[in-house]
Amino acid sequence: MADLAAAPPRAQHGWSIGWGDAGPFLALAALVLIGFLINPDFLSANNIANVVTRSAFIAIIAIGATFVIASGGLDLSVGSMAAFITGVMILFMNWAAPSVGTAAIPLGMAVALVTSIACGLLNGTIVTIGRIEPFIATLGTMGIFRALITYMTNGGTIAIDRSLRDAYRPVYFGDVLGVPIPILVSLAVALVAAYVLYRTRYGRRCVAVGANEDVARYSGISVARVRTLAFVIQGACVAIAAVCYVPRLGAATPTTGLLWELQVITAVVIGGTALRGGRGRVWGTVAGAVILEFIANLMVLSDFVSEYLVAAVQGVIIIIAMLIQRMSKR
Amino acid sequence: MADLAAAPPRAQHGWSIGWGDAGPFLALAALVLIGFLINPDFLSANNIANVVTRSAFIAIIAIGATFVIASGGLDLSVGSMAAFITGVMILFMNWAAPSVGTAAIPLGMAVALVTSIACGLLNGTIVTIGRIEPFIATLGTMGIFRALITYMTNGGTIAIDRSLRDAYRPVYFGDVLGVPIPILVSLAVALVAAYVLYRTRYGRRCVAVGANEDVARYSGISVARVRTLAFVIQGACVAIAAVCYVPRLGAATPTTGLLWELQVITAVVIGGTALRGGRGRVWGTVAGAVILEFIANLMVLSDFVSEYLVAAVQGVIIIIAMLIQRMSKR
Amino acid sequence: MTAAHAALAPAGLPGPVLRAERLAKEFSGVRVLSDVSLDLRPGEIHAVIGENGAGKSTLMRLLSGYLKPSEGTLFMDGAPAEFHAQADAQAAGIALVHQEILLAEALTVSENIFIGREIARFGRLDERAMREAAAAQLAEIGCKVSPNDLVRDISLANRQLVQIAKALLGTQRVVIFDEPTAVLTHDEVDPLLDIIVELKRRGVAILYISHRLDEVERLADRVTVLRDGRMVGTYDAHGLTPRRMASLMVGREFASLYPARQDPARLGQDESTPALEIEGAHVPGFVTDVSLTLRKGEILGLAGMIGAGRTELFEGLLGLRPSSFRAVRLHGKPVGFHSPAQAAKLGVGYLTEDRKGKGLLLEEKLAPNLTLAALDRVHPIAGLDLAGEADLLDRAVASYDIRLRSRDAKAGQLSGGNQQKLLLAKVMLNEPSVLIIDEPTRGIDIANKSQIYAFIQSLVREGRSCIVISSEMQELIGLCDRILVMRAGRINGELAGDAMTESNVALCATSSATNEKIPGRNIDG
Amino acid sequence: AEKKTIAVSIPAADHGWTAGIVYHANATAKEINKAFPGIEVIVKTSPSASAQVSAIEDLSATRKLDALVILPHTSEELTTPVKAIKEKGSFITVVDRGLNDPHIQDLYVAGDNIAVGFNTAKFLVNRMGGKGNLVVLRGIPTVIDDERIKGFRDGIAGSDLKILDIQYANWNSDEAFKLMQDYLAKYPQIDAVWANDDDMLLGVLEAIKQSGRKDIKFALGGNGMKEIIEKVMAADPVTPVETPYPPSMIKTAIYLTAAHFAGHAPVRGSLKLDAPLITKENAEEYYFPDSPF
Ligand SMILES: Nc1ncnc2c1ncn2[C@@H]1O[C@H](COP(=O)(O)OP(=O)(O)OP(=O)(O)O)[C@@H](O)[C@H]1O
Ligand SMILES: Nc1ncnc2c1ncn2[C@@H]1O[C@H](COP(=O)(O)OP(=O)(O)OP(=O)(O)O)[C@@H](O)[C@H]1O
Ligand SMILES: [Mg+2]
Ligand SMILES: [Mg+2]
Repeated sequence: MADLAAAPPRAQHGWSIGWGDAGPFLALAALVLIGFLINPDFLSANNIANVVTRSAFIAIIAIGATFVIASGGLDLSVGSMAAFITGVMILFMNWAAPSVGTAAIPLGMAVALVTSIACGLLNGTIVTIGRIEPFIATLGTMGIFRALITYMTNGGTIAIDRSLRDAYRPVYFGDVLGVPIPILVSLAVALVAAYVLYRTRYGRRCVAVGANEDVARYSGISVARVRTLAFVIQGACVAIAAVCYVPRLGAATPTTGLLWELQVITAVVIGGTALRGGRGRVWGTVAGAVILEFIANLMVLSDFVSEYLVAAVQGVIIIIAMLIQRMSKR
Repeated sequence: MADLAAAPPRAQHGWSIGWGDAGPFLALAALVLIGFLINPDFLSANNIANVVTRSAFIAIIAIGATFVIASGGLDLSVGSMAAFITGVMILFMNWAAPSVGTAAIPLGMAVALVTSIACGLLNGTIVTIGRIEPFIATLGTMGIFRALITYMTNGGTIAIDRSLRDAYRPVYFGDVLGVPIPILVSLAVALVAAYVLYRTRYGRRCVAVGANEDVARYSGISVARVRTLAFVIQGACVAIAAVCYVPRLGAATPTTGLLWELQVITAVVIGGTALRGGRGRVWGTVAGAVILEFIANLMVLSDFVSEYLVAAVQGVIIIIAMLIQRMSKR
Repeated sequence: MTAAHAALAPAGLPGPVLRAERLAKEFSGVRVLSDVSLDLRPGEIHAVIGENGAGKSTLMRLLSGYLKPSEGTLFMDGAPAEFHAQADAQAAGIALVHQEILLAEALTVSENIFIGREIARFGRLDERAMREAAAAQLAEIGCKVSPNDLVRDISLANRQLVQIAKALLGTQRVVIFDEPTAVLTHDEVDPLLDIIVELKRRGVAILYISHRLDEVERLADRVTVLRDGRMVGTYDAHGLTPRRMASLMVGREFASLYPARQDPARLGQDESTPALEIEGAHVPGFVTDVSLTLRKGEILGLAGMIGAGRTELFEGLLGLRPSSFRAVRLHGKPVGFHSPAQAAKLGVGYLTEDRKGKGLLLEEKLAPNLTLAALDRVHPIAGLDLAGEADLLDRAVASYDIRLRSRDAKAGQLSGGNQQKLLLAKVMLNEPSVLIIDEPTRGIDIANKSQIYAFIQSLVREGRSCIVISSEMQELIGLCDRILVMRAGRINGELAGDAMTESNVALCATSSATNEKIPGRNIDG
Repeated sequence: AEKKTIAVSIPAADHGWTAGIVYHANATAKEINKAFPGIEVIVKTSPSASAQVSAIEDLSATRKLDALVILPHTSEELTTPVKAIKEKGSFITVVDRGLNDPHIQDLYVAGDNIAVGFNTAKFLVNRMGGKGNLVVLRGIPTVIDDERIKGFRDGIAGSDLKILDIQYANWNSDEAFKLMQDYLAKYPQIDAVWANDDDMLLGVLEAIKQSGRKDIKFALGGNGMKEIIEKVMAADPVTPVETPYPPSMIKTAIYLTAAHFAGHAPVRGSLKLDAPLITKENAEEYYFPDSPF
């Protein structure tokens, strides 16, 4: 008979970050230490604030990607989707500004959200209903979104209307009690995402679908619906990132968001989410995004890397960060 | 008792292409038909020869990628590896030319092969011994190789020595009985690859490792060795592609091979190899590479696509090609 | 009966080929096996028995080089042996038939059998030689699949046979069978046991794990009993009855396996609407025109040989595979399921026979596995109730007697039998009124079997109804009120009351009274 | 005296022209660091607009920048961040691409992209008697590309030169090679080709050579790559002229900025480099054999 009195204590999972998931944070800590040794300015409040604020875009998009990847998918279209959404949003705001003034900004945000959810839905349905490998499906839509923004801009630039610029500026440059707004936004997104992934039915199903599609099906989960929804969440995250992004650069161009998809996937994987699905780590993803941005920052702040070799050093650091992350697991 | 005589004939895989694997060829046929309807020049011998010759690089690299992907890996570094190998080869040939004359060409080829095998070994060991997700490992080396070629060229161009140019030119522009040499080379590579994948122990193990790592390990297969070797094969294929590539433009630049990795993976997947491993289709891969090049060609030959929207139409066609490929399966 | 330890081996017999001394194994600090010593002589069948989670599979993995012992030594032919990888053990002539199926689904049967030791001539694979050798090996153990079939397309039972064929290929000195018969039906078991006896005759040493104690009684020369990771002892099998074995395993006297049958009269009188009626079921390639009725409060058995189509019938019913039905009525109301979720909502639960592939998330912890199909139960407005979920797990652990060493364990780390119990608990969480159990006691030890039987009885006593698909005839006979026998996708007979005997079931399952082939599928292939 | 810091922020070397920029920037930094002990020049390259924004933020966050010489990836995206640096009191030198707000810059050094397109077009109009069929290869969708195409279209306006086709080839010789092969397959009669950058022209020439076609009278590029200048010097009939868009403009800009500090005299204003046709006669002037470009 089972000796229940002697039954082992319960596992705590959920919000708290278990020791086994500490990998990305250790890698981050190592990086910060190295950064400080190379250039003490690295730890200046100003620099840290800049870097973390910048990492917000990738972090927010990567949080969405955590869902997609945990559910066994992959989305290569996020970078060009971000560019496309930015373009749509700016076009809409510029069109609305003359009639509604700065109210164009919240309206534009709403338009961005709706558009990006539609984009996510498109990706999701191609993958689930079309039954096409996510890699290929989103490579296709990546081309589509990129072409659309090129078309919208006629190969040039769409800048945000001057009348809106100042009103919109604080969304990137403002702060609340000294904390830059993009950081707050990404924290909020991460909190909500962690809640959804760890504390809701949907989150459970998402991970189950990624871990074993058959088990999910036999457990009465609609695999297609769960997967599609993950792409929609990804879309929404892209919209949020775009909303924060617009005031920073003030324009959409055909090169906006180029290769973000690689950064996003790297952030997710460094964060401890398994690329084959079945495991999602929201806070790890955030750490991963910050790590990537710190690496880039370090390249600028340190002086001994030839600018031709920056990419090589970054590649090496990413591999080392993954090794630290791996080894900390066991 | 098992009635072997009455056993249903099952698709023999190997040299002959089973009906179930006809997908990519059907997609290719559909594309050729559409191309002809849009612009009859599409089927001119000259155009076909150009396009198929062009597809040779991607095809050769993608044949290597078929091994990597079938064994459950992924290699994002092939494009920049190709650039790096091209650079090393040209530098070596230019250095050797004054002393050995045109013998520098075969020597350069050997150097390219050795270097690229070393590169493949690097990728393989990071993935297997470092136990890092192939996506991230090769993203890292992609940065490294790209940086190295940028460094070698000082961001500019390394052109092949004038004295070698004419001797080397036929490797791309020459033909045997009217068939361009790159096409012959890629056919030869495909033949050898098909033999290795379908007819040797190694090929069998490669697929087994991709199909189920545990089973392979429990069957006494050294998973790490098989995976590493797949990356080495990939490296060798990159070298062969580079050898054919050099005479085309006679130079290596930091933009050589940019984004080839995406084309390569797309070719492999359109060809019917499963991205999650456990299934490799060499001839399908070749068809996939030709499909991609035909799509690009069609974009130029047709008149009704705005230059801004080319990428969108390509994306749509790739998705449709995948759908054709899928549907033909069952 | 006295414990007869290895040292007491009769003189004149050859020395042990494989000997284990004081083996112990820990998984991340949790000790699951301690101080186990046993030896294996050429030409003997040595059975290892014990409750679910007693450590049998772990011991087998230590002996065959899949795991390294934390303590203790292995001796091969008297000399200390250390297996660094499974390949070393394989080279030494030790083969293990895993309890869990370990085959690559995307590859063919012949490819799977020859993974890692492909036959090649001058570097070129000799497909024909491999196919022929595979076919011969398969034929020898009575497996009717073709070497060219994809493993994905063959039934679980056949996969097990393929796995056995794979292990037996080549010359072996020690063959370890970890519950080889758990997924086999009566008719497949016999040829397998014949093979094992034949191996023994050839001087191969055999380690045999099974929860089917009658098999152990039939085969074994010696029996080692494990309880909670420790040795109870090694016994001479002569005169060791299944009942005695059971008592040694559980450490107390063991009563009866099957609960008292319910009063058949009561069932007959109950003229209320049937719980489930199926008319004209077609599952392309598997099932042709099957109709059946499950009465309220009834336990209906479904017997048949491998490939009879029992599993497919119900997977079709739940919308898990393409199928068509003339009519399906649940408690008299016409229904049609398009997903297990919808079926669950209407009160129909299905427990899959493939716990590893379709039942549990092996890499996931226990609680998420338990509640996966019934997340609504742990989802008040404010998100998942993790405490409530943990309570559910506690309750499941208690009522299904799931043995675990750590609550942090992943489902894949449970022993096979305990995985099965977890799966049962998972399906029951939806409180189905009609429960379809595919192989309810596959891999479950005898004590827990009787618990599960009692549990099923209590279900029907509560007014629920149950369909039991099983390959163990005795189980069906002991448990069910009525048995339908399927053959080649059709119902070939119905047995009730005294007609429910092993020979009748076997006859129905094999006789070709209706000798038709199912369209679109080659049964013999 | 306190050392003055001049930060130079430029695009990473991703094709020939930017490689030239990086080459000249580095060479100039070395010269100035040696010649003026009181001035330190640091060069940072960035692969994209957003990376460039990050880079200048990083530089200004960690040290005091006395001057910033910037060749912006794009005008719109860099305007606000550069303004922020300006507000901290740095001297701003803008190179090549103007910011949206000209008040930000203290010094502006630029080539003339419109003239690159326009002068090439005028040359073709003159030499082809005002009529003929053209195909055009353009680069990556950005401002520079846009301006050159615009200049070119303006240049042929009013003539009977007809643009048969125009497509992106991403300033990449490979893609240009393929595109030109396809153009050749598509159009039986092409009188002239213009690739708006010399990298692409290399691919174009290779494709023409392979086809053996004789109908193409001119194949022109732009930017002043040394291989092309060599052709001009050798009086190549197909590529007799070239338009400069010399990456050495970054050198000019850095020297002028350094002069602001070293010369103790304010240097302000704007300097627009011409894009005159390079012909056999003046080609020598534009030839830098050591530059990678
Ligand atoms: N990899 C592992 N990590 C942690 N614990 C494990 C692992 N494998 C097995 N265990 C634990 O070891 C104990 C013994 O398991 P084992 O599989 O050997 O039992 P068994 O006797 O074969 O049971 P069954 O009859 O159910 O197959 C169980 O409590 C199980 O949870
Ligand atoms: N996907 C498939 N494609 C083709 N044949 C299949 C497929 N799946 C199973 N089969 C075959 O169909 C037959 C029906 O198998 P099934 O497994 O599980 O029936 P069953 O009556 O449930 O038997 P059991 O549960 O005892 O194995 C088997 O002979 C099997 O080889
Ligand atoms: Mg076991
Ligand atoms: Mg079954």
